[in-house]
Amino acid sequence: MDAAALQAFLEASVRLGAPLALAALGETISERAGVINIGLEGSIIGGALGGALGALLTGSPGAGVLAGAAAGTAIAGVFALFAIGLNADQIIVGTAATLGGLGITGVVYQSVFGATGTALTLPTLPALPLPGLSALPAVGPALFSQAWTTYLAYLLAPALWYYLFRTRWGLELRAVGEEPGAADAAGIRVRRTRVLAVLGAGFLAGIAGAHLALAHAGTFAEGMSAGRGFIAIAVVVLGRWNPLLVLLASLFFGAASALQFELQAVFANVPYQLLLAFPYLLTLAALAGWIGRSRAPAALARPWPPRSGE
Amino acid sequence: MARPAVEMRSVSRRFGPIEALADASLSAYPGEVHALLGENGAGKTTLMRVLCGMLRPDGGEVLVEDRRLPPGGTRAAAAAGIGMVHQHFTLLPSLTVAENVALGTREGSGLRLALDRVHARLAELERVTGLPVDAGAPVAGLSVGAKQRVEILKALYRDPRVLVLDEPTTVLGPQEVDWLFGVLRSLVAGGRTVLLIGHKLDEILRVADRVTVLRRGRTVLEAARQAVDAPGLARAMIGRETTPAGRSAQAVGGAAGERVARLEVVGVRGEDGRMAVREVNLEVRRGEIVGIGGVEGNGQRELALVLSGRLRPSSGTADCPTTVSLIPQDRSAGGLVPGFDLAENTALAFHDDDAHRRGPLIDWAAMRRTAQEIVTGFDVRVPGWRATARSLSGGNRQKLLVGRELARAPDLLVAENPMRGLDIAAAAFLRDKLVELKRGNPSVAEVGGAGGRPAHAPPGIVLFSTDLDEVLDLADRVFVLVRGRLIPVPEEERNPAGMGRLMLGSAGA
Amino acid sequence: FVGGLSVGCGGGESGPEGDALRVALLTSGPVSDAGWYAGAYEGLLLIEESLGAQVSHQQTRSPAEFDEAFFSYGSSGYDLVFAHGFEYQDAALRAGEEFPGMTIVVSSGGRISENVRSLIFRLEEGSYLAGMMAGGLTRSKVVGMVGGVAIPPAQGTFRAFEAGARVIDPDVEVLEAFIGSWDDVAAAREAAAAQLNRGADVLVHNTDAASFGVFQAVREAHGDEQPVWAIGMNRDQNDVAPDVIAGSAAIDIPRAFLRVASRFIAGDLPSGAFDLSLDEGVVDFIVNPAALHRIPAELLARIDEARTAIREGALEVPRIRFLEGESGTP
Amino acid sequence: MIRRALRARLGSRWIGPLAAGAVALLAAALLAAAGLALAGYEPVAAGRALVSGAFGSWERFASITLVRATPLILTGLAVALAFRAGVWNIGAEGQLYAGAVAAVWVGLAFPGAPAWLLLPGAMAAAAVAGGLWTLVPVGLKFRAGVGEVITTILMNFVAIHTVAWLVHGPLQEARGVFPQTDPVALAARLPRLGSGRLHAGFPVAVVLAGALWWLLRHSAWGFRVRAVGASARAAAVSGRIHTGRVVLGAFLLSGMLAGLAGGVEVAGVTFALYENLSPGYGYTAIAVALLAGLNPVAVLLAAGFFGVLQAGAAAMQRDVGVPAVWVSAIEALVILAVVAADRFLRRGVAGKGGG
Ligand SMILES: Nc1ncnc2c1ncn2[C@@H]1O[C@H](COP(=O)(O)OP(=O)(O)OP(=O)(O)O)[C@@H](O)[C@H]1O
Ligand SMILES: Nc1ncnc2c1ncn2[C@@H]1O[C@H](COP(=O)(O)OP(=O)(O)OP(=O)(O)O)[C@@H](O)[C@H]1O
Ligand SMILES: [Mg+2]
Ligand SMILES: [Mg+2]
Repeated sequence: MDAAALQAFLEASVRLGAPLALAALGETISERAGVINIGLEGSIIGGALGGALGALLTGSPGAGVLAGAAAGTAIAGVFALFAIGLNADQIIVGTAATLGGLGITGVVYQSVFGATGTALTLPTLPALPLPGLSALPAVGPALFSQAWTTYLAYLLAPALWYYLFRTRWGLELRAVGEEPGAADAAGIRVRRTRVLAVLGAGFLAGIAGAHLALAHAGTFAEGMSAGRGFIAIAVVVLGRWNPLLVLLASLFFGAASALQFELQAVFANVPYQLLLAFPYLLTLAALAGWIGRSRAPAALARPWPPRSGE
Repeated sequence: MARPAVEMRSVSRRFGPIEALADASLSAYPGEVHALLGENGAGKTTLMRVLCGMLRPDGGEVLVEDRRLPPGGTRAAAAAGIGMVHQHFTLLPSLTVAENVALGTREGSGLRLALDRVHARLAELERVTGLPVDAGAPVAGLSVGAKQRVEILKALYRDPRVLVLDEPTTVLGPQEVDWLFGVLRSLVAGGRTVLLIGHKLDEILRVADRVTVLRRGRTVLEAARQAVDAPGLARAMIGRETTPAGRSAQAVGGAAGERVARLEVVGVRGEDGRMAVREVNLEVRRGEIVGIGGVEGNGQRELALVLSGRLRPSSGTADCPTTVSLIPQDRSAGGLVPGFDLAENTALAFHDDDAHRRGPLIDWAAMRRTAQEIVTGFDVRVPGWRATARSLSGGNRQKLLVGRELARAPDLLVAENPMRGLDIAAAAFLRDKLVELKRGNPSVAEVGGAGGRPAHAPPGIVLFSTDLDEVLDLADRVFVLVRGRLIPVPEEERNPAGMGRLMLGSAGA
Repeated sequence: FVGGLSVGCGGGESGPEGDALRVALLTSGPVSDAGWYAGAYEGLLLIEESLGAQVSHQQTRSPAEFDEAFFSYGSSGYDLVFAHGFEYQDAALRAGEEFPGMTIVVSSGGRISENVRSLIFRLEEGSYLAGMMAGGLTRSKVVGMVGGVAIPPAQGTFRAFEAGARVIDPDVEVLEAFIGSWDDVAAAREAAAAQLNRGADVLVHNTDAASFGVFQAVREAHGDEQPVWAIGMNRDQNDVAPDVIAGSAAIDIPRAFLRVASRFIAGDLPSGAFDLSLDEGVVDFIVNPAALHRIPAELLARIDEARTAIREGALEVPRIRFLEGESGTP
Repeated sequence: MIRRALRARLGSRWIGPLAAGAVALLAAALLAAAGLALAGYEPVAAGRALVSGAFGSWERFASITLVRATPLILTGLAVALAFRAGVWNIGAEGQLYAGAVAAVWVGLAFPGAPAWLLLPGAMAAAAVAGGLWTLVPVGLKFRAGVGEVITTILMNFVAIHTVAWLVHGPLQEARGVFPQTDPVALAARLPRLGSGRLHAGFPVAVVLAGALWWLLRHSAWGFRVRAVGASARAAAVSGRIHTGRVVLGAFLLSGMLAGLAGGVEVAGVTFALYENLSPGYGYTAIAVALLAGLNPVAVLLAAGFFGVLQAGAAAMQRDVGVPAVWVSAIEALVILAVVAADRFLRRGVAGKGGG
């Protein structure tokens, strides 16, 4: 690979990795609080439509991101109401949130743009080259000439790491995810902590969706989240519930996907379907070589208070 | 007398059909250690969980310093100055000691977690109480005794007005108990109140100023220390006359039979990767009780697992029989499945036993019969036949577990602190069972139904205990386990002082 | 319970006019894609409007639903079912046997029977002209093609595109990538970016909603000194990205559907397969009026020439034949 | 106190929760109706279509609802079994694809074989392939300590792309045109039951559900699975259970059930292999299994519930013109309502509070 190709590859990696990172960082917080939200996909697609509509209405992609975040939070709110408020099973409610998110966005999209849809062109988030940093060879433009939502992911990773491992609130949140009983005994509000974590995850997933629509695709299409919510959940595991590693894992997955497109260009006679499987195989290989065991938060997916008699 | 620090007035609480508390009252005053006594399942833990806001009572009221506590809120209780050391651990294994202690406190009230402040205050507490803790160590790697010390420190750290301790001494060594009682005395000297639950009457009476006795959810006695003695308390707890605990039969002595287990230069690596057991040689014969004393966390867990064939040694050879009963140390994740009912928990030991199956199928009728035998044989107080282990009181869980393991009719029985958490009657009963068992008394082996073995072949028994008196009372041969090394106790040192010296001496070596 | 509800079933008695033509559409994607499926849905609505037919649509999510949908339409007496994609062909044959009174038209279908017809859009003809445009516009002599899934109709348009480009410039290098999905916008964008990065300066797609990703990548790479072009496909997409789209190879699906339905009513729907091509005005290559001034007139003239030649049958555009029994098929 | 006793005597412990459950379902129905009415659809007609689409007639119920439920039953059982053993197999989707590939391959490779051999052979191959597809997650779990949640998700994607390759490549129809296989030999297809589309896979799934329920409840193997799932530690300490072996067995068997689902789907419904063969059966299966409380017999009901919902929703599209996106939204609403009703019921019956 020559320098230009390398740079383009890195750019693509960051583009593909950034939305994953945003969603996965949110999910990291939620899972650290003991809630697995497989309705992340619903929040992402909600964020994409919210972002698209917000940007169209105001003409400002920045406002679009906020609208997307609000939409993602709203869908996470429904999840929280059932999974935490009613203590219902997190996986079932998550399934419903994904299904509902995909459905509702479709309904709204079709009510706004008609049953056959429209070729939507959105005002996009411009790349903001960071002075100095973006001039670095190869990695500069790739990492530091991106939309601000990408920088948000960079900043969030260390911030959330600090929050989780160095602050009192982070400690309490982890306690809620490990041993809600012990946390409760220590006077921590378990449900409130969980609800806030889920809403935060929805907020970030919404931004991830808005980023897809406004910084990546420049349009909205039904189902454009294309399974990224599920990949984000896998990325959280790959990143061992540690925000810094989760960011790296997202970029790793982004790079694997980007490499796949380069490979299609290079190996024209390898069946492309096999190349499409490449990022997943590479991730499996990485996991196999990823030394040491990682452990999920002990109370992940366990409702609180525990259901008696079950 | 001054106004009570804690007053609980006819508190009631049901769990489904079970009336855990019917009419329980309690008054504890500033400046006193107040003991709460009762049989297993009497409702002690439930009452204390009501006090600290973890359970909402069905009726009655709770007053702390004359102010009514809103029911069912841990925060309100904590704000009123109530701290509790629970019967089971409430520590987060993945966090360090300091983080566990800081959890839920306002320490570093801002964004940053002021762990350095926690460390400093812990060091201060360590100095005052004379208790060593490694504030930076992850809790997961700590021994049960050390965890209990952390629980106590965690409660002290919050400087509670009222400190509740639910059976805190069961996992502590004798010196640690002395230390704890010293701390409690100095607390009440400062005007605080301590509520203490325990089953060893002589121990409790050493430190208590007043006692309250619960029987089947009702307060049956409240008296000053001077007004009661151990037999009287036992009578109040059980509601009838009892034989005094222990010494119903001479335990030591008898003919040891064939060898059932042998360890040769066994070394075992613990979960943290360090050698927990080193170069241990041991032979166990039928009809003898091998007693192993020592402070928790010196390799008991690992040695017990290896002896019982549940864990392969890292070095050396272990010869174990096929049927080994194990009463593990770690009750909270050990022998029982909390969500399983009595028959299912029994089946953990018997599901592939010939008498309890028909081909590949489990004979649940037979299993229930065995469960019933255990429950009646060991007087396990259960809410009903479909009751889960989770719904049993701590002592009753222990009875169920012990009963099941004895019922296996094993060739070898490995027991770690089997008396832990048992009330006086149950402890005495178990002691007698152990003695009968080693003598090959058929009435014990029968419990397990047809084990396929002649009932008179007695098992070898290995008894781990932190209670040196227990070891000395029951064991034919005595050892101490110190830092993973098994040291035989010579005849002339067979007394608590001698054993203590041995434990210290080797610790220095 | 079950019996009591059976009144509402089937829609058999729910038809207001008993003798109205009943037409159904099956798509395996959302009709809000502003593309392939939307065109079909518009066709259905056009049939309703122009012919007074009673219409119904179902979006199927998996092959298992194909048989079920045919079964439902067959048992409630539908006359004509448009199954919009080759994937329906096997299920259509089975349903055709079971419901002899129902005619099924499979878009790009490869198998036919008494009452199962195949509607073939000769998009290759438009795509060939698009290829000529690409061959004329490229400066780097590299053009790219981004596909959804490699199905014969899509591959056919790519072969024709390639041929068209080489007619203008035999040395043109052609890149090809598939993203494995018709509507993953982000993936399409990255596939396009990878090709741009390898020097391509004209990109065509054959995807659905994912095409926006291709346009977005082209838009971002576009510079005034170094113009980069995109070419639309399936629909007239010229106004989606007027600044970078040179033209679109388009199918007028509504018109095609209306034609089929009209001939069905008239009773002269050709048996077997029928092609709709440039000649009928169903397929065409539409140059983007907004870009007209930036395209060399002589290139436009050559494209017009070729169009006429194709119409007149003088020029045969390469295509992939997928109809069973058709000459030249495997 | 008195009120409490009275209420207990009157059995009103059931009435409150039942009412709450009914209210939840009603609220969902009203919400859906309001939305539909707002968008200009006929809510009553939509409701009727939903019900009649699923239950309209016996033939319709059998041909559509039960046929849809069949793969959900099998994958639901796969998930339930795995979860019971504490194995978080999210990979039923991929295992289903593996099974479908194997069944189709057998069905194509031995065209001359008799039905009594070919059909069981194809089904066995499907099950084995589903089991084999778990080997990578199993290997990573036991050798490298990688949790199966992530590995099984990744293997789903690998399976989907591999199938896409197979139908474009080695397994493509003989003419080599369309991305699909040829239809399998008649001898490799599941017999139909009656005149409709219902095939023998359905009774097989029902029997398997019963068998699994019975085994989990009554056999020593089933007990070991439950014990390991409930507390691997306690199971290991009991000294009678090899937790590793139990986990391995349950994982493989779970994969086999999911593989069988794929085999049944091609042998009973599609007869050929396609891309997108599964509309996410393996993922819906997780909701099915959990809704059923991991009880195999209840899986029948939960899968039936999803079958009804999807069959009814399709009818809503066809008969009332409600677009597919509405259908997903309404499905989500109904799932939430059922979950809420279930919570109200259980909470009420278990008694309030409870520590
Ligand atoms: N969560 C629960 N569900 C059902 N029953 C319970 C529950 N918790 C306690 N019980 C029952 O309440 C009764 C009192 O239990 P409690 O734990 O208070 O006893 P205790 O006095 O602490 O006994 P021990 O000395 O054994 O610890 C027991 O019969 C127990 O089975
Ligand atoms: N012997 C045991 N075997 C297995 N698990 C146990 C055992 N003892 C306690 N546990 C565990 O401890 C947890 C805490 O028990 P619970 O919440 O019922 O508190 P509790 O009733 O106060 O306890 P206790 O009855 O010991 O006083 C249970 O969920 C169970 O997992
Ligand atoms: Mg207790
Ligand atoms: Mg208790």
